[in-house]
Amino acid sequence: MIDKTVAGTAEAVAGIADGSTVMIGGFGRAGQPVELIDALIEQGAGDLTVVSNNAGNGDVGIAALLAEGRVRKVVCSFPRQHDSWVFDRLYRAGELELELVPQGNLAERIRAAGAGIGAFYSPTGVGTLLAEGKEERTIDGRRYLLEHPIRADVALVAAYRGDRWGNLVYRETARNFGPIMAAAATTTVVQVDELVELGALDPESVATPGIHVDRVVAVGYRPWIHEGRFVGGVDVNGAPLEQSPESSVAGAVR
Amino acid sequence: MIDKTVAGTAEAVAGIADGSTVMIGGFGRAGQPVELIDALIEQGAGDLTVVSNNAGNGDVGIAALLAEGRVRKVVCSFPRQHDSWVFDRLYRAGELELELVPQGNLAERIRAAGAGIGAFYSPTGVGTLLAEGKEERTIDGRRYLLEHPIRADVALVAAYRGDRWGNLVYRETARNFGPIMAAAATTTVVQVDELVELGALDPESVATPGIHVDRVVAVGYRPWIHEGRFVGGVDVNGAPLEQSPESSVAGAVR
Amino acid sequence: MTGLSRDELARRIAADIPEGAYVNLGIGAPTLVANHLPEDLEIVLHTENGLLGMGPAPEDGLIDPDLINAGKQAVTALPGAAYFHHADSFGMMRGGHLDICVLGAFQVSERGDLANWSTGEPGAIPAVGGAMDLAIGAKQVFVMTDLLTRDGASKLVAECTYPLTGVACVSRIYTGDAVFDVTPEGLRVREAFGEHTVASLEELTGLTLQAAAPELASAAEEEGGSR
Amino acid sequence: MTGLSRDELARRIAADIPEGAYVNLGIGAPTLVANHLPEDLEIVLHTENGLLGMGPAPEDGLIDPDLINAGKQAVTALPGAAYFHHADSFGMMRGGHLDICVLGAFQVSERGDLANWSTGEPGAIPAVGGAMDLAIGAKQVFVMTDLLTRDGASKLVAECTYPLTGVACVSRIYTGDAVFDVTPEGLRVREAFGEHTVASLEELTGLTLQAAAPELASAAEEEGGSR
Repeated sequence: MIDKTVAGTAEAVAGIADGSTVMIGGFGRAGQPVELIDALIEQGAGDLTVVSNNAGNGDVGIAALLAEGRVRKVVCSFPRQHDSWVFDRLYRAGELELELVPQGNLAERIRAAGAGIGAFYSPTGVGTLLAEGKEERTIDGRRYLLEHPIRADVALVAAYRGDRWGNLVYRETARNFGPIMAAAATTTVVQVDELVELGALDPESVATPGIHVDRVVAVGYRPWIHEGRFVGGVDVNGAPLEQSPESSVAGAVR
Repeated sequence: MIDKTVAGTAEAVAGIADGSTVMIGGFGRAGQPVELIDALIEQGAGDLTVVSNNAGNGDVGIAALLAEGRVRKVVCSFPRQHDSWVFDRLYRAGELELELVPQGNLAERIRAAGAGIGAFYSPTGVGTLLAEGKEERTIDGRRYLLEHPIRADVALVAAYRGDRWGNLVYRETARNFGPIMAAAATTTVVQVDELVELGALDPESVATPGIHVDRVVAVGYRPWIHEGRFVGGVDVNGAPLEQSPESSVAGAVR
Repeated sequence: MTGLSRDELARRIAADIPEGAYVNLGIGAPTLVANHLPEDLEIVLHTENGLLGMGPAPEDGLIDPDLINAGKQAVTALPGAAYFHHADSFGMMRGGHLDICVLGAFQVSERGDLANWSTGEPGAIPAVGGAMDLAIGAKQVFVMTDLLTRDGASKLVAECTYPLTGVACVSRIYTGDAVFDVTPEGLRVREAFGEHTVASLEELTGLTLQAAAPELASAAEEEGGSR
Repeated sequence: MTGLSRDELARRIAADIPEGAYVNLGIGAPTLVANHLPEDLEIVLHTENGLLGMGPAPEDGLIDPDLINAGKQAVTALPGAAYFHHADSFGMMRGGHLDICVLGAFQVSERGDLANWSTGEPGAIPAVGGAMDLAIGAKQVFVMTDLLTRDGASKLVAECTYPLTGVACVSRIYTGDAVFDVTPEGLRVREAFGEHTVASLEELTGLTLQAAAPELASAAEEEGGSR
C-alpha cells in the first residue's frame, strides 16, 4: 500500500538539511504552509535558501523563519509589504541575500524545473535592471531574456484536501504556487486541512497528482471552514473577528 | 452579457480562411472534435496546415478532412496508425507535407505559444534525426534542443461541458490537447456535449478558462453518455455494440 | 486645476473598457476602476494570483482568506469564475490573452517605456511582483496616474530616469488633466480635461505633443469624461 | 532455446518494479508487464495521454472511448487516479518524475543508445509519438525485447544502425535470454536464463560483455525468473 501520510508536522519536515533550498508555497498568507514552517523552525535546519513569492508577513510563517536566522537567501518577487518588517530589518542589516525575480518569471522558472525544461526565453524584464547578466535574444522581432529553472531540495506546500497517494486539491486562490512547487522539488511535503479516502477526490479536479508529493500531513481545517463548509467569521489574515464565534458561524450564509 | 455560444457548427467554423493553421484536439479519437471538423469540411477552407497529435483515423474527422484534399501540411507526432490509410495514401503520393514532432515537444511547443514563451530548450530528440536543423545547447552538463512555439489561427477543441463565458471542463483522457491548444490559437472554437448555466461548472475543475475560448457550440452527448451519466454500450471508437441499446444501458452499472 | 478627481478618472477609464474584456487592474489606484464598471456589462477581471471572474469585496463576516486579489485584499468570485495556478495565470498574461491592464506609474516615456516598480533610491527594498509581467502582457496597457508629481515634475518624460518596468509597453495614459495615446510619433493628446489644451499640456510636460483632434490644438471644449 | 517466453519475460520485469513506483509501459509488448504486477502491491501506471492511476481494460459493454491508454486501447481508472493535459503529462515525464518506463527496441547500443521508432526504410511513414520523450524521461528506462531479430542478428550492438530514439538513455535490457545492465564499461550480464553464459551471449551478440556475478562467467546455475 502506498501511504505518504505522516502523523505529524515534525515527521513531515524530518531530514531537511542545513543549506537546503526550500520552496514555500503561498501568496501572502493564502496557501502559506504555516504549520510546516513552524515545524521547520522547530526542526532546526539553517543556512536555507527560501524560494517563495513573498518574504514573510507579520511575525508568523516565513517571517518567523527569517526572524530565527535560518535563512541565508531569499528568492522572491515581492518582499516589501506593509507587514514585512522582519525581512526589512534583516535585509537592511545585510543579513539576507535577495534574488528578486518578476513574479511570472518566478512561476515559469519553477514550472520549468518540474517539467524538465533546460531554459526558456521570456519577454518579461527585457530592458530593465533585472535583465542584467541575462542573455538576451530576439526571436521573430521580439526581445526575450534567457531564464533558467529554479529547483529545490524541498517544497513545503499547503493544499486543501489530500489522499494517501499524495493527490491534492486546493481551495480558491490558495492554489497559487502549490502545483508548480510540488513538481520542482526533490522532496515535496504537504499540509492539508483534511485527508480523505483514496478515490474521494474528483480525478478531474486534482491539481497536483500524487507523483509530485512525498509526504502529506493533516493539520485540521482553517478557522473559516467548518466541516468542509465555508463559515467566514475571520479577517483576511484568518484571525477571528471580534464578534463571538457562534454569531459568526450563524451569520455566514452566502 | 458575454455569450460565446453559437447555434450550430456551421456558425462555429465560419470565417476560417484558406491557408490557415488549424489545431485540432484529440488523441486518436478521444477528444477529437469530429462535428467541428465535419463543419469545416462543409465550410470549404483549404490549403490548411493541421496541427494535431495524429493524422486521422478511419474515414472520419481529420481523415475525412485530408481525404477532401483540404490539407497542405500536417504537424503531428504519430501519423502512422493501423487505421490511418487516408494519411498514408496522400503522404505516399507526395500530396501532404509532414512535420514530425515528438509528442512532448509538440505539447510543450503548443503550450509555449499560449504562454508567451519565445522558445525553450528541451532534452527530447537530442542526437536523433529530428534534431536536424535545431540549435543544440548544453546546460548544466545536459544536452538540449531549442524548440519554438507552435501557434495557430484557429483551434478546434472538443470538451465535455461549457458555459456561455467559454469555461470548459473535459472528461477523462479526452482532455489531452484541449487546454493547451485553446490557449495557442487566435480563434478557439469548441464543441461541448452540453452547455450549462454560468456558475454551474466547479471553478476548481475548469481546465480551460473562458479567456481562451471564442465560440462554443453544443453537439449533444456522446452515445456512451446518457443524461450526464456513463452508460457504455460502445466500442473504443464510440460505435454501438451489437447488443441492443436497451440492454447496453441496463447492463452498464459500474 | 480643473481636471478630474481620482475617482472621476477611474470612471473615465472604466468607460473605455468594453463588455467582454478580460482586464487586470493593478494594485493601488487602478483598483478604483472596478467600482465604476457598469453593473449591466460583463467584464471579466483577472487577478494574477489565480482567478478569472473576480467579484467585489465580501461583506465583513464573509471574508475568505483563501480568496484574495493581487493586493492581498479579500475578494469574491462571480459565477463563471475559474481558479488556476501561478504558471497558468502568468502564461495567460505573457501570452497576450488579457485585453487590458491598468497600472500605476512613476514615469512614462514618450515611447511608452514604463517605470512603476522602483524609485531607485539607495537603501530602498526592491520589490517587483507582477509589474514587469503585467507591463508586457496585455494587449493594451493603460496607465492611471497624476500628470505631475507632488513636486510639480512631469511624470511624462522624454526618457525615464527611474528604473524601467517595461520597454515601449504602454498604450495609453490616463491622468486627471488629459488622456494620451502612445504613438510612433510620440504622445498624442486624445482628450483634455477642464481648460487644458495641447499647449498647456506641453508646458506642463515639457514634451512636444500631437493632437488627436483639431479642437484640442486650441482649447478643449468638451466636458471631461465625455467621449 | 531455453530462455523465457514473452510472457515469462513480462513477469520477470514486473518482479523488478517495487511498490509505489510510477511506471509508464510503452505500447506493444511492454503492456504485457501490467498483467504480472502483483495485485497486492500498489504501482501507479502513467499513460502519457493524461492519466496516472490507470487500471486494467474494462469489460465489454463498459468501454469508455474517453478513457484510453497511449496505445488507444480502452482502459479504466483506479481510485486515486488523476487526469491532466498533455503538457503536464509530458512535463511529468521530461521532468524525471517517472521511476520506470518500459519500452520496446529495434536496437540498443553498448552505451545505452536506443533505436525503437524507425527502421529508416525509404518510403516508410515516420511516426515517433512519445517514444523520444519516454526514452529520456524516466529515472530508469527498461527495454523489453528479443535478443535477436528474426534473421538472427543481435539487437544489442556496438553502434545503432537504425535511427536513434535517444542517446545513452537505457538503464537495463530484458530479453528472453538474459538481463543486461548498461554501465559505463558497456553491457553487464545481470542474469542469464536457461543455459546461457556470458560466453554464449557474447557469441550471439558479438559484444564484449561484463559479468555481474562470477557464476555468470561460467554457467548460469539459476532458474530463469528468480532473483
